Amino acid sequence: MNDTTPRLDSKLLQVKNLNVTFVSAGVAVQAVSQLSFELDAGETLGIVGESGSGKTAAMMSLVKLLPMPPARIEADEVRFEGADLLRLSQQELRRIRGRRIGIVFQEPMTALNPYLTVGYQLTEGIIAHTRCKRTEARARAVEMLEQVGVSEPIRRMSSYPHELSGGMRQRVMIAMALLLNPSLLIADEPTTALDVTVEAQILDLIMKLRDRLGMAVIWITHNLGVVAETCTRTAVMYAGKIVEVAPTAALFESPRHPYTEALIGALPAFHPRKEPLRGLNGAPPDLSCLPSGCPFEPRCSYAMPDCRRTSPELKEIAAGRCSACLRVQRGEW
Amino acid sequence: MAGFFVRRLMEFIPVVFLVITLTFFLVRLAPGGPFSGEKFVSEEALRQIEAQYNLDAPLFVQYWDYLTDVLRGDLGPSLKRPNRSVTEWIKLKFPVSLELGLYGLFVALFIGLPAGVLAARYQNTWIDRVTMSGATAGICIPNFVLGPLLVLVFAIWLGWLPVALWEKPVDKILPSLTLGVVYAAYIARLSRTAMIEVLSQDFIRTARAKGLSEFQVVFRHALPGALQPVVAFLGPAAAGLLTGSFVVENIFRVPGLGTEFIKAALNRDYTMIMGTVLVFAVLILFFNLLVDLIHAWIDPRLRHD
Amino acid sequence: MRPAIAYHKKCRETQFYDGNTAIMAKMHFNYFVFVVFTILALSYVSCQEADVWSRVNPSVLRVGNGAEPADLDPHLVSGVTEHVILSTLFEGLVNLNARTLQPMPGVAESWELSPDGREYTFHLRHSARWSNGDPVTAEDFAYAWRRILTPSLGSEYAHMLHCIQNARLYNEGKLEDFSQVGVRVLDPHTLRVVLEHPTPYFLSMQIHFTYFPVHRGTIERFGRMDERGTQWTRAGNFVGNGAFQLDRWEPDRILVVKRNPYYWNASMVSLNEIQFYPIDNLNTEELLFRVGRLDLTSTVPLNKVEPYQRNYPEKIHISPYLGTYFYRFNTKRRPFDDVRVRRAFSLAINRDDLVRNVVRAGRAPAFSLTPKGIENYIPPESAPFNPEEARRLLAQAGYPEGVGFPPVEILFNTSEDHRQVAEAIQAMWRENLGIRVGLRNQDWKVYLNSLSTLDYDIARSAWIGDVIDPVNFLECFTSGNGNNRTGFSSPIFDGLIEEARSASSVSERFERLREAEKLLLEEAPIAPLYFYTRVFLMAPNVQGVYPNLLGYIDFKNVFWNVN
Amino acid sequence: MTSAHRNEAASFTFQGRNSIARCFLRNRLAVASLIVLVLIVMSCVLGPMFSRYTWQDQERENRFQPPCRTHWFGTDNLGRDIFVRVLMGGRVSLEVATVATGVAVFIGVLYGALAGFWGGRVDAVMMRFVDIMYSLPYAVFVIIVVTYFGRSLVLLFAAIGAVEWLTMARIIRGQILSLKRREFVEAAWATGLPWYRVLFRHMLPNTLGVIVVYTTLTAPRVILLEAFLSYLGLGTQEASWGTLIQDGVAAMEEYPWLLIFPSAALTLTLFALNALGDGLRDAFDPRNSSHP
Repeated sequence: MNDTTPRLDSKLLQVKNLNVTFVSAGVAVQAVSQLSFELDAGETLGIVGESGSGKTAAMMSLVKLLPMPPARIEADEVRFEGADLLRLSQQELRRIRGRRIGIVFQEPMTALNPYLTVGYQLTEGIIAHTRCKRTEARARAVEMLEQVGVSEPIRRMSSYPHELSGGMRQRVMIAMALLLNPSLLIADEPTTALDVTVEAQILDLIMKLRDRLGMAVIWITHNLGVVAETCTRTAVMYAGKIVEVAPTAALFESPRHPYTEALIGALPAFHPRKEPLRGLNGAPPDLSCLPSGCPFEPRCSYAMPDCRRTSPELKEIAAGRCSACLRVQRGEW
Repeated sequence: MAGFFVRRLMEFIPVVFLVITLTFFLVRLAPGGPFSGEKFVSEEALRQIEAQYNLDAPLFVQYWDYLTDVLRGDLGPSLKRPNRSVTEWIKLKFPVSLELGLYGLFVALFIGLPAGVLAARYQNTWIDRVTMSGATAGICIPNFVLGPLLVLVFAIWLGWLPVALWEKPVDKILPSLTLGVVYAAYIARLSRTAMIEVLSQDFIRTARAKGLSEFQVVFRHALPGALQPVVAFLGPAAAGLLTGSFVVENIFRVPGLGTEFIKAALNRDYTMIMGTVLVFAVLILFFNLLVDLIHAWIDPRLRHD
Repeated sequence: MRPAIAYHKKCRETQFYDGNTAIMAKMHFNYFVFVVFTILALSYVSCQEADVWSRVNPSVLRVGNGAEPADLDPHLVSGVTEHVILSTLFEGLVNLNARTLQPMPGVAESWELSPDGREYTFHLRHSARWSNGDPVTAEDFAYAWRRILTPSLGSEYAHMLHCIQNARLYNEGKLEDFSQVGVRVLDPHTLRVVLEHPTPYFLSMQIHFTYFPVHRGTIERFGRMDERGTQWTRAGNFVGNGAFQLDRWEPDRILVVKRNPYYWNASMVSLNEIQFYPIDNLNTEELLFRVGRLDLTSTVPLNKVEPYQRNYPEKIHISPYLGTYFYRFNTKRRPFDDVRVRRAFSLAINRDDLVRNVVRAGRAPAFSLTPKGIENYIPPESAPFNPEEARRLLAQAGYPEGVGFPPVEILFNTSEDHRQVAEAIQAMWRENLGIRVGLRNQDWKVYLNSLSTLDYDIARSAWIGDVIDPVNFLECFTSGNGNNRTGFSSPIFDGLIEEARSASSVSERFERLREAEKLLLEEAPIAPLYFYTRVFLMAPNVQGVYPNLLGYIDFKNVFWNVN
Repeated sequence: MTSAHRNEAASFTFQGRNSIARCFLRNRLAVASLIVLVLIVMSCVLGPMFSRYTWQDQERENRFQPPCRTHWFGTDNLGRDIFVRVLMGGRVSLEVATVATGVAVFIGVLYGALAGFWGGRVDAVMMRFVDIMYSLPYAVFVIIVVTYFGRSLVLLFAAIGAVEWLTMARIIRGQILSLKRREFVEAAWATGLPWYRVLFRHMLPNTLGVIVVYTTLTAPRVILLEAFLSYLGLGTQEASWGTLIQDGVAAMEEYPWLLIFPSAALTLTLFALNALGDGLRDAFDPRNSSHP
């Protein structure tokens, strides 16, 4: 998409009213509803939420990486670098995937193809997008492996994924996502499968690369701690919706949604030692039969009668801050 | 690797030995001898013939003699077609069966695999349904019906292909199709199931995220995984294919080993039965080994050395 | 549905796609396209003429010949397929006229028969040559006959020569000295044969492969005289004295014989080459004929007979054949140890119905064991279909209306044709006798085993005559004969056969045989069902193939009528 | 061919019966197949009783009748009613399918279960025996059994079944091997149950899915094997679908109904059996019953 030079005033990514529905055996499940957000070039956006809150589905739907059917993706607009992603042909979309948007997946064990060598998996993307020669692609891949801190990169090129450790595999994944200098990296819980020391190294690595390459990052995680360390802005998702968006520091300082507050409250590091840890009551709602009101209402300790009736929209409540809580929107919080 | 290969080859020996032993005594159990016929053969003549073929010796002596002969590479003369030794017959017939089997295998793979992949890729669409109905039909139609039907349509009505015989390249199309279609049907079903399984795995999403073409995703990333059950199936199937199919050989008059085997069994041609069974057993074992090797070749996680 | 048989193929242009590798290189995701192209690349389409025989090579005859020949050693084979091929490769002392089956000079120019009918003197022609140029001598015949009679060779068909004096003793190992057997070489071109009894059919037996000469040098080059399965019968090694010589033998593919330049009458042979295609599958053979790949078939599938008769009567040929299809009764086992039961069962078979509706193909109902058409022999006829009489006999035997009849089964070797006959007869017995018989099919070898051990009640059988003479059929049922297989034993019958053997005149001989056959039909250890026919397809312009009882084709007189 | 479904079937576990039933009933094709099968069985068993012809009745003057009002499927060369013969042939073929498959399943399950359960050297020896049987061409075996027991239909089927059990044994062995390490099996051991109870009460029921599915896939194979034996002349003398089809092939140009109707019956049955097997497999497959 070299021909579409981004307009100066435009954002890198604009998502308006994204809906993702899974239809199977006649039952429709709304995994993501009315999702809207924007992302500047070079910015790091954290997307937080419990498992099943629709984080991954939302981000994968941007580049249509969900199986369709059963998934159905609709949106008013998903504008990335001037192109509306959902209206692109498969061919055009393919040229964006991997080239303008890199993705790092959660499970490095299963996200790498066990039948192919690391070298092959690294170079095939380059060859597919740039038509460069195999030797050039190899050189580029080796260089990238070096950058992500893989020791003996040339030898690793001919290894198979099962011969590598978890951390090493995730480094390979990252190298794979960054090979073609994408302007956006979607990191889907890249460290959940790793142990703590490796996690720190990987976090550090992505941050460094982000700074060096100047790309934007969408960081999907259920771990608020990770968000706090890495993201400039954070969106909190619940039941397929964004319930709060705020600069990370502000979010932690003064959450403007009961769910955010509850999440932070459950986090040891952000919690005063004296009080006992508060877990969240109840379980995430069943997406196939959501209540008509606020989806968080049944678990909310601030719930009021109106919450049962009206489903609150995400509204700007202060500069750069949005919340989808009736109480907050009415200024009662 | 070489060590593994040799070790596996060594394992052949006891199995082959047992197969020989079992077959040797089993075929002698069946009533009727090789030389009985519609018209009576005098006792005297019968005795003389049996003497010529060492059939008058006690059974265990015959067994021992046979074993030592086999070790020396001599499978004996055919009793019913005395003009050639069993070894010669096998040398004459096996290449034909091998050729037919390979074409059948080719048909099976080049129809079955794409059909299965296509059905999996377009799961639950009309493509899937049509392909899978075809596959089920392929499994349901016995080849002694399919063969004559193909002949009727392509050789008689349309006049495109020869009716039978095994000489020119065109002659080989219909027999290969008849032989391969059933296997194609099985492969289509197997590869579809396996492909659906593989396509749902994470690394396929990774491949798509890289912006690879659908062709690369399906054939480079998904196919190796989907091939595993197909390979497991093809092992014994290939052994069966390559040793010839009586029905196909009979319908199209292909001079292969399958006919030789069935006729030998029906005619009590003891030496010929033993010879063909030996070929079959070795081939089965060989293909089991080959399957293991192919598995390891496809899936690096299975490589030991 | 298309018309029943579409005989004419459409003419297509010959096309050849030679883009296989190019297509391979550029693989599309659409694999279907790829598969279709690959198949097309392999399947260039051949040209077929409207009249499939119009462009045939008039010097070549392509013959469908049933099973693959087991061997080409005339002393070791036993089948019809081998007989057909061997009769082109060898020539006996005497030939038969294919139209009349009368003896004609073969290797022997002339012969004399002694007044007592026991001594033949053959005068061999000096021009007779082996296919390697060696002269054919009386010694060659003596050698061949000695070989087939040698006990250690174990020839399954040696009994054909037992009519020669002392041949049987020699063959059974009871006589060591071959010079006592009635074969005398008087000089290289004169052979005298002394027979045990007068044997009127001795001359016609000379077209049987057991009487053919063999080339001593060739046989002994590849093994001992009494060794089975040596390589002398391979193409390249083979030496014969027939009108044709073995050119190519690719088992289960083709066997080609070519004109033998050394044949004494080579100039009269029209065909340069005969290709024998072994095809066991009848339907395949018919299809190959239909598309013009064969000029002559060994037989015709039953279902195709009527369509051919209707649409292409010039291509189908049906002629009587020296064979009888009959049922045996086990006379050693209840209830068929009772002659009344046997006769009742035989009387309850409607043979006309059977022939018209079940076995078809021009076959004639059989009321005797020996087929009609043997010259000067009119077989006696058993009683025709008579269900009342059958029921009466059955009641006499103690089974009125079939009551109390023990369960019995019809045994047959597994084959569609035999099953249908058995089913039809099963129905007739049910309708006419009120008896339900079972059916039991067995694998061929097991069936033979059951026959010879008398482990059956009723068994399907057939006898194909080796020579045109009733004795060949009747002697099977003498006591203790290996072909008897019914347990039937009658001293009177044995005596009649013996008398016939030593009878001084043909008419007396046939009289005894008639008496014997009459007795056999009265005693009914067998129930004849129908006489075989030979049915085959032949290209309309092939000439020189005549219907005869032996199904004998004299290939040296076969030719294409080209216009 | 037998190992075809080994891998397809490899990943079942036993779940609640209700969810299996529900999942199965959702599969319209499978349910339709079940209904078709029941109808076929019913008409084969009951149909001949209501027909005015028996399968042996011959109207020899009425041979080769095309399908008409009196003879729905036409008549054959002896003037027998094809409709009744197809139904009777169905009896034989279905009998083959039931008996032979039953034998195959019984031997296979028992053998595979014991081999997998005992493991180690016993397993190695037992499986090596299966290897040997695999390399023994079944034709030899069947021919010998048929020549010996050819008279008895049931024994013939048993012989076919005895050849077909090998794959079943392999599959079940694999299942039992993987079940051995599961917690609930260890729990069963911990309660001090004797080995046979652990095996037959706790482990085998968990392979039920595989058994059911593989059974529906073996049945068609067995029917075709019987047809093949008939083709060789080793089959039954009674009219099975195999023998009817064989007769039909020889007459397909002149009297196509002789081929079409028995073939249709066989194909329909096998189609239904296959679809039923697929449906059952999906129903027993845990991945299919959960939502995406």
